[in-house]
Amino acid sequence: MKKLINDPANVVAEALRGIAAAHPELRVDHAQRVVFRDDAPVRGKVGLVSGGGSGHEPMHAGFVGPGMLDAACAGEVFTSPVPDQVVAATRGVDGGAGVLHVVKNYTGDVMNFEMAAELMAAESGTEVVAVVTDDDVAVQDSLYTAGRRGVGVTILVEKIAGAAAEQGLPLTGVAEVARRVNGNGRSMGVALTSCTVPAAGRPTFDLPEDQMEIGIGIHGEPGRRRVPLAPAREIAEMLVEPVLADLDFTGGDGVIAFVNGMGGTPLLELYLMYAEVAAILEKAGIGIARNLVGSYMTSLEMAGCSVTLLKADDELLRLWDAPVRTPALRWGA
Amino acid sequence: MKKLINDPANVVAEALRGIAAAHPELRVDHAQRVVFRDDAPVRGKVGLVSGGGSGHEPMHAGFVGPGMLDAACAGEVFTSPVPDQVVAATRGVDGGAGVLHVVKNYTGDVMNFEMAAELMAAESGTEVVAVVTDDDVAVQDSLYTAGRRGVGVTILVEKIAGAAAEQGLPLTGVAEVARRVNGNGRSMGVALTSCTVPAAGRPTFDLPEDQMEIGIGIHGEPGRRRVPLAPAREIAEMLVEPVLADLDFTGGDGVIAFVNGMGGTPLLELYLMYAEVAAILEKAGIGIARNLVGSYMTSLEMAGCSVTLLKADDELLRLWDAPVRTPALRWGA
Amino acid sequence: MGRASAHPGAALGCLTVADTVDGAALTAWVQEFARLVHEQRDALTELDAAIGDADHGTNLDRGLAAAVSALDTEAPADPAAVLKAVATTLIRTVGGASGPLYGTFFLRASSALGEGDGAALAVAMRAGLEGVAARGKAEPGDKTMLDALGPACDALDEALTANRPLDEALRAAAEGAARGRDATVPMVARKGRASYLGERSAGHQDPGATSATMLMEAAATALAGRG
Amino acid sequence: MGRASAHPGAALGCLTVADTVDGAALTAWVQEFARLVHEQRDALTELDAAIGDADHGTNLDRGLAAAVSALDTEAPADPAAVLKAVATTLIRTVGGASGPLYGTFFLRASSALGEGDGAALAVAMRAGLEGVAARGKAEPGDKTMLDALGPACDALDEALTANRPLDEALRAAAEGAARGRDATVPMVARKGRASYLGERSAGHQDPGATSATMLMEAAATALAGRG
Ligand SMILES: Nc1ncnc2c1ncn2[C@@H]1O[C@H](COP(=O)(O)OP(=O)(O)O)[C@@H](O)[C@H]1O
Ligand SMILES: Nc1ncnc2c1ncn2[C@@H]1O[C@H](COP(=O)(O)OP(=O)(O)O)[C@@H](O)[C@H]1O
Ligand SMILES: [Mg+2]
Ligand SMILES: [Mg+2]
Ligand SMILES: [Mg+2]
Ligand SMILES: [Mg+2]
Repeated sequence: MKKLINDPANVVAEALRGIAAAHPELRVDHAQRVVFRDDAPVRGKVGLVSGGGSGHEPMHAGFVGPGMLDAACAGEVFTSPVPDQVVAATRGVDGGAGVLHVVKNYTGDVMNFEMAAELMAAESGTEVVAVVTDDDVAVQDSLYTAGRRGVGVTILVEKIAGAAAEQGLPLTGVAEVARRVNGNGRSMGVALTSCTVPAAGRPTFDLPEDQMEIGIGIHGEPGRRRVPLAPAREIAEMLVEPVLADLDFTGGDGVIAFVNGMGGTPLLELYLMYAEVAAILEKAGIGIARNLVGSYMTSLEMAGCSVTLLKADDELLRLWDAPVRTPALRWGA
Repeated sequence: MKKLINDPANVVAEALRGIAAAHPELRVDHAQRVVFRDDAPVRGKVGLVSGGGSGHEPMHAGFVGPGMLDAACAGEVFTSPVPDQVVAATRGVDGGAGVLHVVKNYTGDVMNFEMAAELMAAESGTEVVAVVTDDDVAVQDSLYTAGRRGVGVTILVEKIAGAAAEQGLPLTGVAEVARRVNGNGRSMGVALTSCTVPAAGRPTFDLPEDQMEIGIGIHGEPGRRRVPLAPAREIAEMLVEPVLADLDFTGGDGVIAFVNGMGGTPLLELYLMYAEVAAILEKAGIGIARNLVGSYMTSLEMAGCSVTLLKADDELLRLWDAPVRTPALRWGA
Repeated sequence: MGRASAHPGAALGCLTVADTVDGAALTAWVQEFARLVHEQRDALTELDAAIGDADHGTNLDRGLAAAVSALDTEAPADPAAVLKAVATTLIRTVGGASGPLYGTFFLRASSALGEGDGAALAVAMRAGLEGVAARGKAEPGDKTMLDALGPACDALDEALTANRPLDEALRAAAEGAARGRDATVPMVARKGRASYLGERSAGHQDPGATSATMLMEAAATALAGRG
Repeated sequence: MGRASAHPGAALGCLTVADTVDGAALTAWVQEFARLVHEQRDALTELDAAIGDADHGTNLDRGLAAAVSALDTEAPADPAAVLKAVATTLIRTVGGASGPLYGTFFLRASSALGEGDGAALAVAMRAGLEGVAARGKAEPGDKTMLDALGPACDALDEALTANRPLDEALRAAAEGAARGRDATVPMVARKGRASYLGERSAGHQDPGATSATMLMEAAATALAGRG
């Protein structure tokens, strides 16, 4: 295992020290491992809390700031945060207008956020609404399963709902926007290599030099199927095709197209992939209204990428364009 | 070789298509492989041109935009651009106030930019000044050698000189600022893994699981020495110590501390490294005035990082803080 | 599902266990569970690597170490308080799926724990199992820890109903857990992270069912040893 | 350093080469150089991987393929025009260190090329060598292509001064290049990318000296074959 770390057990705590040192505009509660925007709670504004396992940086701490999240809880690597963290975050961002939890649909995340909400309900008057993201078309959805994973769309939810909150929408409105983004977004990912969980010390899976995993999530879990390595053009097809098959993306005001790197893939390749994705969408008659290309939701050093498409409307685009000022996404401010 | 590419020979051209598609605020000359800000040339403003081999993304194309570069030339992977590209870029950004070339000190880069300047001098009235960055303390400098490599400080030069140009400084002033940044900046890097040049098809060097290369550049070239893998704390020492030994960083208005990822290292680890670097600087009595943490000057998928320190003064900090609006660095705009 | 109250106490003819399932015994149980998980941490993580995210051993080990040290510090005498302290610590320190699930197991077990005898223990374990099922919304056959906990509780109840001594009953429970754990191998996961693999999840043993079997093994070792 | 004019022409007794070094011959030279580099592309890149950035073979191959195709299209009859077209194409397509260096080599050679005989070729090569030295500011012993080009030009001049036929002279030049190339192995690089390695650059053959030896080999094959 080759990593810039000290003790595998301290990776998260030590990285949080770095985040605190690098970003004076954030406040880090090291005991609870929660990253707050430093003016939280913002009076009268709906608070946005997200969080999840670490190892996906910049998600979520990198999205804390005006126009996006008010707080992010950092769990252990690939392990959802515990309820105490979520409670601390929720309390810390409660400006009197309620708090939205943005939760990725994983059993652990959902249960820990749920338990936190139960604790909050028992002890305080803070109104909490959770929106669970589940955009990964690689996973077959059914009543009897854990359902689809929350992946790329989560960042779009955080940005867009964050803008809605910043603009003063009430909790129901912010939650509605968040659900709309989730409902109109779909994703699919591919891994060329595994990642190595620091505490595990070796790659989560072995992938021969000529193979890749299609339909992966963001925790180094294997994908739906293993197929021979293919040119970028074909990989783009393998990712976009099931996304388009799952939702009709035509007829809106264009899509937000998000090509996300898994951590170990150079930006050079992500741009190349974006060109392929854009070509496929053009052929399909789907206009790209906005785009995002970069490693925003990673899986440690995994090589690979995911494609997220969000069917946008005027309001969502306006909220997407609204100012945001976070370590990882920043414009208009 | 596991990459999201089609034909290794077309990687750069195809990535540029993606850059063009993703960034409507940039204009890409695909024939010459030059990325321009779309309002170039800006009348009366000194034009800033940089460029180099590809494989270092976001450098340089990701730094094109108001407040930073006017154009970037993309060479083949790890191969400096050819003079024609530099000429095309220089012509395209000449707003009448002259053009600054920001050139990293590599034999190929220096010669190709030089030949371009000679061609420009022969054929047009454009005043061209070149500033060559050479901040890598891993390389022993001497009159008889190629000298030090230009690495991390290049990005600080581009940002700060870019701001100076945006604010209307004349060519001599912009060049002076650029030289000041280079003169006050030092860097040192480490690789945990090699990278694979697409056309070469396999890792440039083999590095056993328990070894790392200290004193690497950004082209997959081996470093000064191979040492056993060490904890982040010790690696930070190995990087910062020679930087501090090379220049007195005390007594200014603090430093700009830049922890750069080489492409395959997760942000989690970069923040952890930043915490270590900050701790060392604190112990050394050196204040950090600003910082930058992320993968900005990469070496394809190489795992590792570099540390750059810039001894700043009030003016440099003011220029650092000035608005910038590029794909990879953006604030105040 | 037979409530433990169906058999009013340990049978005559064997040692009475009425006073064995006290706070110290439960503490010993948790210590033994922690020991087993610590010993098998990497194996658990490796099972999780195959069909999950390679953290099950690490997470549980961290949480159980914290639980053991909390019990060291607080040393509650009351058996229910022991289980509650364990629950709270696990919920606070594990995270992921297994944190809330094991946390809920111990929390519900704590609430349901009556008199400190074998029957009370069976009631508590059944309550824990039901808590896990409610929290995780999983059903038998979904390839989760439930598939070990269910057969374990059934075997325990059955043995106690048949008036077998707690030693034997807990051994039967551990064996039931192990059978259930082994039965997860061919299953296609419908819950938890392994469900994302679809058919590919078959052929692998569920990590949670494996750690749950350790929980039952620990009970057999630590509690029955006192019987 | 003896200027080629020191020996006024090819000797009697062997075939005169006065009309051999024409545009077609120089085109054949470049084609043969391109062929050798293409064939050895991966080997050149591998040498560059050891002490550089793993692109020397790729870059040169790309540039020489472009040069060959430019010569196909333009087919300049004038020998100097051939060299100039090659120079321009290499400068336009290679990049890195070797683009300007080989470009300068051919550019200077083109300017210096006089009458199309062996002596003129030697003058041109010497001019190319000096152009490379001026452009790269390297000196003999710096572990660069100069270390192959220098001995090659020296051997060529010497052979021609001794009135040996062009065939033999070019063979001697190629051998000189090869000796120079081999001599780069123990050198510690002072110029180019390999210089960053310091002492670690010793023990590796310089890629540029290797390709420069192919340049001279190509001359021996393509030009002397016509002698
Ligand atoms: N819905 C569920 N109900 C019961 N058990 C579950 C459920 N989801 C997951 N599990 C159990 O949790 C185990 C995984 O635990 P762990 O690896 O710690 O959590 P995570 O999946 O969050 O990384 C699985 O092997 C499974 O036995
Ligand atoms: N200053 C120089 N003078 C002469 N030759 C040089 C100089 N610098 C480098 N070279 C030659 O160039 C070769 C490397 O070429 P290449 O790999 O194409 O360029 P780059 O180093 O830019 O990747 C070296 O092996 C060396 O022979
Ligand atoms: Mg997990
Ligand atoms: Mg190169
Ligand atoms: Mg797990
Ligand atoms: Mg090279």
